[in-house]
Amino acid sequence: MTIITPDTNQTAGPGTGGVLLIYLRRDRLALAAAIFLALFVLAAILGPWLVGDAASRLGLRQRNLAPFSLEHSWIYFLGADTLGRPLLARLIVGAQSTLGIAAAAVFSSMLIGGTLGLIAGYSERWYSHLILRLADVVMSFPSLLLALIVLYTLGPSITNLVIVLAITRMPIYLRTARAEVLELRERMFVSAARSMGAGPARILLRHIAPLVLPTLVTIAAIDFATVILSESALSFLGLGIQPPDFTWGAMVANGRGYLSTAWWIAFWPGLAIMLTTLSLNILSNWARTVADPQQRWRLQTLRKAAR
Amino acid sequence: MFSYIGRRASHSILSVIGLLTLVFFLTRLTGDPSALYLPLDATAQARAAFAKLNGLDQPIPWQFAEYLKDLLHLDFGQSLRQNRSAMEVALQAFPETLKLAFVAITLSTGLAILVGSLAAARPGSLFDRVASVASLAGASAPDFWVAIVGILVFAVGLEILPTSGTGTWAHWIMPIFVLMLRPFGLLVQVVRGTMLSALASPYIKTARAKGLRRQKIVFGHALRNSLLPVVTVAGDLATSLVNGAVVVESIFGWPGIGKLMIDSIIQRDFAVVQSTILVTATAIFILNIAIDLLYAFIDPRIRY
Amino acid sequence: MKSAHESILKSEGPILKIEGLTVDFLSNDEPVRAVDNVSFHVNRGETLVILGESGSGKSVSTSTVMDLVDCPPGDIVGGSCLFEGTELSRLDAEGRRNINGRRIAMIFQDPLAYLNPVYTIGRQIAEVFESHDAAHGKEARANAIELLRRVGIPEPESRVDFYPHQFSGGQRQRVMIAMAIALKPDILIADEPTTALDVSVQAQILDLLRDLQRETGMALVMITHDLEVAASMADRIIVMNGGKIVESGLAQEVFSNPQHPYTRRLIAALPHGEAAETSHRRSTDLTGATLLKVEHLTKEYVLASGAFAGKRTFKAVDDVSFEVRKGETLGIVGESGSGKSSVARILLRLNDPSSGQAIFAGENIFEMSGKHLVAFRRKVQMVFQDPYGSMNPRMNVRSIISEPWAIHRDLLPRSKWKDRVAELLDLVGLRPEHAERYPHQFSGGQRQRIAIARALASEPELIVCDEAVSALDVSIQAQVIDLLADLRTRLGLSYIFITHDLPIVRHFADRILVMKQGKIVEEGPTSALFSAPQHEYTQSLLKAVPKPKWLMSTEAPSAVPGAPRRGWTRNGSMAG
Amino acid sequence: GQEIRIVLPEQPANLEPCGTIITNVGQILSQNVVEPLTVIDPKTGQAQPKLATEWTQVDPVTWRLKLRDGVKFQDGSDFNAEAVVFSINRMLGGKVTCSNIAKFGDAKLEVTAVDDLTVEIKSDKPQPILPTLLSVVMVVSPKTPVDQAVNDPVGTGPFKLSTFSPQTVVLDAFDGYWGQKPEFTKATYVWRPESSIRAAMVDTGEADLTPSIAIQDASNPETDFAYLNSETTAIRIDTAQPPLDDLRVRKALNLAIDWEGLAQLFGDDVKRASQMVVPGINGHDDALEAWPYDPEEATKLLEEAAADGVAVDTEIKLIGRNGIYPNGAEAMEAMMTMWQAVGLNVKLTMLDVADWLRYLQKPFPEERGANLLQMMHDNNKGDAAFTIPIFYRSSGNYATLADPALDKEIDAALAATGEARTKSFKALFDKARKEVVADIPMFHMIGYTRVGTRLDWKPDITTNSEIPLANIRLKD
Ligand SMILES: Nc1ncnc2c1ncn2[C@@H]1O[C@H](COP(=O)(O)OP(=O)(O)OP(=O)(O)O)[C@@H](O)[C@H]1O
Ligand SMILES: Nc1ncnc2c1ncn2[C@@H]1O[C@H](COP(=O)(O)OP(=O)(O)OP(=O)(O)O)[C@@H](O)[C@H]1O
Ligand SMILES: [Mg+2]
Ligand SMILES: [Mg+2]
Repeated sequence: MTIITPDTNQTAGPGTGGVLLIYLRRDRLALAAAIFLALFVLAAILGPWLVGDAASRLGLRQRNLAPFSLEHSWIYFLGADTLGRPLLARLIVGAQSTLGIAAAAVFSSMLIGGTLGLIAGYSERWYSHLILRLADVVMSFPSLLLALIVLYTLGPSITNLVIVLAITRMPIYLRTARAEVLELRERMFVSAARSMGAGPARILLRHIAPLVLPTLVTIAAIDFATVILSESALSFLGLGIQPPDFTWGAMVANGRGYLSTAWWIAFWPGLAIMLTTLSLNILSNWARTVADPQQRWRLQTLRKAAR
Repeated sequence: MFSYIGRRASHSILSVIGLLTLVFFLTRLTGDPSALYLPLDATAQARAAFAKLNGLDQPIPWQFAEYLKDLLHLDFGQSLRQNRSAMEVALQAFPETLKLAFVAITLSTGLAILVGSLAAARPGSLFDRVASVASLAGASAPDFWVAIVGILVFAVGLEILPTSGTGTWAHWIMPIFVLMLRPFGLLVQVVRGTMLSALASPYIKTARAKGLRRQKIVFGHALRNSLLPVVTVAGDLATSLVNGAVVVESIFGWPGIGKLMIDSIIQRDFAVVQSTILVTATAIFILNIAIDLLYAFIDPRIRY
Repeated sequence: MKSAHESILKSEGPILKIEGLTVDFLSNDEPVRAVDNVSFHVNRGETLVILGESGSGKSVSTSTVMDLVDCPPGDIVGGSCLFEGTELSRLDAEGRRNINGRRIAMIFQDPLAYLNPVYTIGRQIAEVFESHDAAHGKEARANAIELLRRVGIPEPESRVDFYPHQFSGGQRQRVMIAMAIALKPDILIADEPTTALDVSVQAQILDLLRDLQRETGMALVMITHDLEVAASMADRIIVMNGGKIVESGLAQEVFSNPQHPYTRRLIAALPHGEAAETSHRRSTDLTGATLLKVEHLTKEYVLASGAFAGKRTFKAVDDVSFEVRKGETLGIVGESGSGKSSVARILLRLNDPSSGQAIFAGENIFEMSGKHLVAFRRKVQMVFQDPYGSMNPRMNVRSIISEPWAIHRDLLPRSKWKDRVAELLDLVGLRPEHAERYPHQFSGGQRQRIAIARALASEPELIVCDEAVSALDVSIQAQVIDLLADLRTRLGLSYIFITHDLPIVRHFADRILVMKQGKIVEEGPTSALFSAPQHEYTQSLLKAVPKPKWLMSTEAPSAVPGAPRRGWTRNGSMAG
Repeated sequence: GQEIRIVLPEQPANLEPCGTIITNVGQILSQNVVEPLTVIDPKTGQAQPKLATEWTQVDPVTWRLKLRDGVKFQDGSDFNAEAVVFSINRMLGGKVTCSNIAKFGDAKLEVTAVDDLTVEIKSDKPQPILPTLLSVVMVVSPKTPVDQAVNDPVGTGPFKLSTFSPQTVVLDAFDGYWGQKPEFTKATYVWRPESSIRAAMVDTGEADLTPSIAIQDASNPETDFAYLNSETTAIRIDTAQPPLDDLRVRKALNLAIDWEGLAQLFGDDVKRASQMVVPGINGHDDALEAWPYDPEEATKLLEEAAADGVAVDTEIKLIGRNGIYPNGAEAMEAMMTMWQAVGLNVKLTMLDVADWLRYLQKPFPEERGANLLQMMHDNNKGDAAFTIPIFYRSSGNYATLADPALDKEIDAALAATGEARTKSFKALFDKARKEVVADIPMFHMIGYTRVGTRLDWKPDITTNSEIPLANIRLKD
């Protein structure tokens, strides 16, 4: 009776996945980003099968081969690295370890940091102070030193590498989550939920986390690049991924001495990192819009009334 | 308020002490420095003599007790490498880093707030897209890449800036630019995101109904409400810069604490490691207290 | 009956003229038509009252005048808004800015959400002066203080530096009003400006508005569901229903001779003064066991206005004791800012009391913890004074209403949630498809009803209703009250019913507490209290009756005690 | 006056004159601020006079030196026998960490002033190459503290230290210098780790000269000079660990490398190494041939070994050190790939210095397993005595061998002098290459230095340890 134009009943529309696809199609930049990421993930999965051992085959006589020449096979199209290995093949093969390590590190730091931040922001008990001071300690602990210590006590391994990266990146999520919670917990809907008997866990997860998450995801998307690059910095201690395995970060580091003479060695992996980060961010912006009921219309096909 | 600061300060001092203890014992797990200080072909006796000379032959708890005893006299130990008081070394490097970090963070936060707010004010517009993509590209580019290419272009190619070093204001441009990239990119995204939510709030309608100028609505009302995460992230970025901007410091020959810390870690110059951590940790703890106080200032609903 | 002044102004033609306004809200689904071909005008010095059902498009149509409907997702399908002959939609940003706030000002319906939480109210008011270059700095602040004084905020000099969350609901509403009238606009659009005000403060505010009209020839567009207020203010009335204007005309005519069935229903649904004594919805059985016993409750708020200011405290609740029995409705009325909401929040354990205790079913609420507390919270529910703020903006109505079931798993199996949500929505007069919408997509009254539906969902024993029906038009109000009364009879529910609406408490409450400045000044069964009020404040409350404008001479002050009444006025029992 | 600006790869941690064998300390101080008693002629490897003008071996354990007359320290005190005694005792005193002393091994020296300009040095064991060793003895003013390392050295060189800050070291010309006056009155040292930046600084004129730029940055024949530095790169084979204790496996390791291909990484000028010292060092054998590239032979050797029950498929750790020399990591990757190609199970780990050192020096880590260690040996002191014992004698700090017969041979060689000494060293290198195969010598390395166009100067084998400013002239 209060509605003027009756809402058409929810006829069997597309499912959640379908709706998301429609939303994705509406934002062309996000669509491009998604396709791009999908390609990278595909490369990560199929890469080794796709290029075989081309990525590790030495070609000492075609060191630093310039890109865009078709003299050699297509796989040399992006040029060759300092040992004459085809950059294209290495990009494809490197995708797996790069994306794997970065995703694991970023995701776990966001998860752990975010959770601790939610707790530290919401509760005023002793442990939230403890969490915060621990975060301060982690923040002031040089990551290189941490890496060294882990290296010496636990030995080099991918898991330890991810642990080091995750720990050093954690405080930013923790503190950001906490800052947002400090404000959100004063909102009335939190009081309302409490008055209904919702426990802290439910309030944090159901009411506060959805509002905190977009910011964390934004940070995480950029952190992807940071983590990839710092992974390569750690590999110089012996903690990072070791040859013959490699990551884009290691490729970039490898080419850093050649920026003036063979720019392509560091450029392509750098570009790959950049594009990944960019795509993730564009997608995270898109996801933010999807998740926000007040913004969602931007992705909808607004049906205007006939006039 | 003052009681809060007092409480925080005392907690922080405890944490710093804890941190130093942790660092003391953990660094000793990372190998014996004597091998690093003597030439590779030094004899075992020479190494033993070195260890004895520097007290490295004592059991670690005993070394720690000595360290604490010296701390009481404000003696932070001697640098093995530099033949100087470790604290002197740290304090000499720190201001250089601080200057750099301060300028870079202030500039990037200011710019990011401007750009991010404008982008959020017209989401989906050309400005929004360009600003996002450009800032993100900057943020995810490897910093040394930007630094070296910058030098090759502006110093070697165009000859309008010095390659590196310190001295004139021109020496600041490239280091600051490189340092700003990541904070700027991240902050633009954070500002944009939180501003989008803030701009959809009812109080923005009130502001519009009052006939406020658009800048005032965006930068006064919406911004203030989205400042918490921005301040936090900026603070965290500042922290990571205070901890040292290693790439920039080493490429541009900026005598900062980041490079110093890395060098002393690699060289196992323990006294310097501890002193630098003490200095930076103190700065970081103070910064974090300041940020927490800022929260209450930004949002009156937050009380401690 | 109009003053010469008014007629002169009127001859210049309408200052604001809306023609054929149609507004849709767009989404993936069919557009929601909020306003459908609405035309009205208002002249200088005139008061136009918009009455209408909750959700009928009153707020949206007036917001459109202020250019506050975001397009998209809003969509102005057609229509024009002429202000002094200028088409408003053609103005550029600067032109628009010059009109908003200075020439046309607006008072919003939900004051908490519409005040910026991070700025002191003084600053938010002063901003109006500053943005239109009317005053700056100290002067603007002095003006703000003066405005606060005029809208009846106590201690305005210190309160000017408070933040919105430190005010009571009615005080916030007055802050909104102060902000809107700051520059003495030519048109004031007031969207339910007095819902959170007690009758005496309401009278003061209405006087203020009338004075302004007299002084400056301000045109007033007032949205209200309070027919009494409408009558006391209106020159002309339009009635909206379902997005359309269903009736319009001079106030007296509409009231005395309503044409449209909806209008008739409205006027009929009003709880009549004496009639309330016989046709009331009070409980029949007043001998239930004591459910809640509050003893010596005191609440002091710490006021740390500046970072370095010393601690000051403010006693908002002062030694309050009362009892609620099973199956009874306890009405709490009182001055705006007297601590009613504070009591409610403390009882719900949302704020801690400074001292005192409250025994619920034999247990002290303030000492409960763990399982006991959860069980308590299941049994006691609250409907908040600011419904918008009390709902998570990221949740749709379905999740909001089903939240109690998600919290208390044994209440209802998940498979039944959907049907039960639809059922509850229907009970409060909303439709099942509303379940998929989000809070920001509703009107003020609709949100309030969602809040009530949520409170009912957990099948509580006690519901604390803080101004739960204040934003509802009389017909829906009656429907909701009937629902609540029915539940009380069938399930033995108890209510603490905080309101300013005297006819409603009289109709619904079994016993009444009257609060003033944090203290209970009077307490007693409803009939007794209404027939023989003891305390001076209670008496003044019952006396402050707005009366129809057409019965007043222009010079006469409002609220003359003992003035003649029509059948639909409130306190019939006050005669003589 | 003229100023010269030099950009170094690393900041000198300190300016203790007793640490001049550390590259970046030596490049600033050596010959500029402080001077040694003797200098090594880069071509012959023989000691030449500096502060000592002549020397005689009185008996196998005693040397007598004549000192230069008329030399003053920068603080005004006189250079004399007392100062030399002071300097040597300060080195040996054990109260300051003295890197240079390492060159003396565990020798015990006793120094006495015979007269004002004569000193006598006695040692516990014969020291046939003492004059060569004396090239690391930097003479400092007697006012230098004995028990404390310093950052403000005072010597007899043509420059005196002006400032030492975290950004720069500045030297000013010393008016009272005894020798030929340098053309520059001021020298400024700065440091940038990034080779391309250093090269760019010389390009833009911000600096005049930078030692050791990476090969890929040495792109301008006009300014960039290649010089054989004294470094020899190699892989040490841990002969104590199976399967590396099998000679065939060790030979196979040498044969499996595509040396020509690998050389691409280090530039056209590198010299393939067959032994651990560079030409010009006493004991270097020009005739000794390096291992060829012969993968078939390598495979065959491995097959033979396998047939004899040697577990050739054991995982072998290749331990690299980050930043050890330009393109060092790439070389390791390449070598690993090549070894894998002949069927060896080699795994690379790149470590930081401290961690790597644990594997380099005794005592070795307990459970190190089969390992190959990337290393670089720098002998610029003219004599193979600084090389052979540490690598091949069982007591040697880096040695994985324990062969008493070989130890004896080495001891004899060390005690010999003249022709005999040279011959026995050559024989030892020959044995190391052909019979022992405890290492995989790679290349004698090339350093690249960029020298600004206004300077008239060429780097040589000593550039890695010193840049004597007095030798640098301006082009006219
Ligand atoms: N953003 C929106 N999206 C979709 N529908 C909306 C939106 N805002 C309002 N509506 C709908 O438009 C209609 C008119 O709303 P409006 O706020 O004008 O009602 P109202 O007359 O002010 O009611 P009340 O007295 O309850 O405040 C309502 O049915 C409401 O649900
Ligand atoms: N957080 C706070 N800090 C300081 N003062 C407060 C705070 N909350 C409420 N007050 C003050 O306490 C008094 C009582 O507020 P409360 O909200 O209980 O009033 P109320 O009776 O509900 O009024 P209304 O009818 O206007 O909603 C008011 O004067 C208000 O200004
Ligand atoms: Mg409304
Ligand atoms: Mg209230």
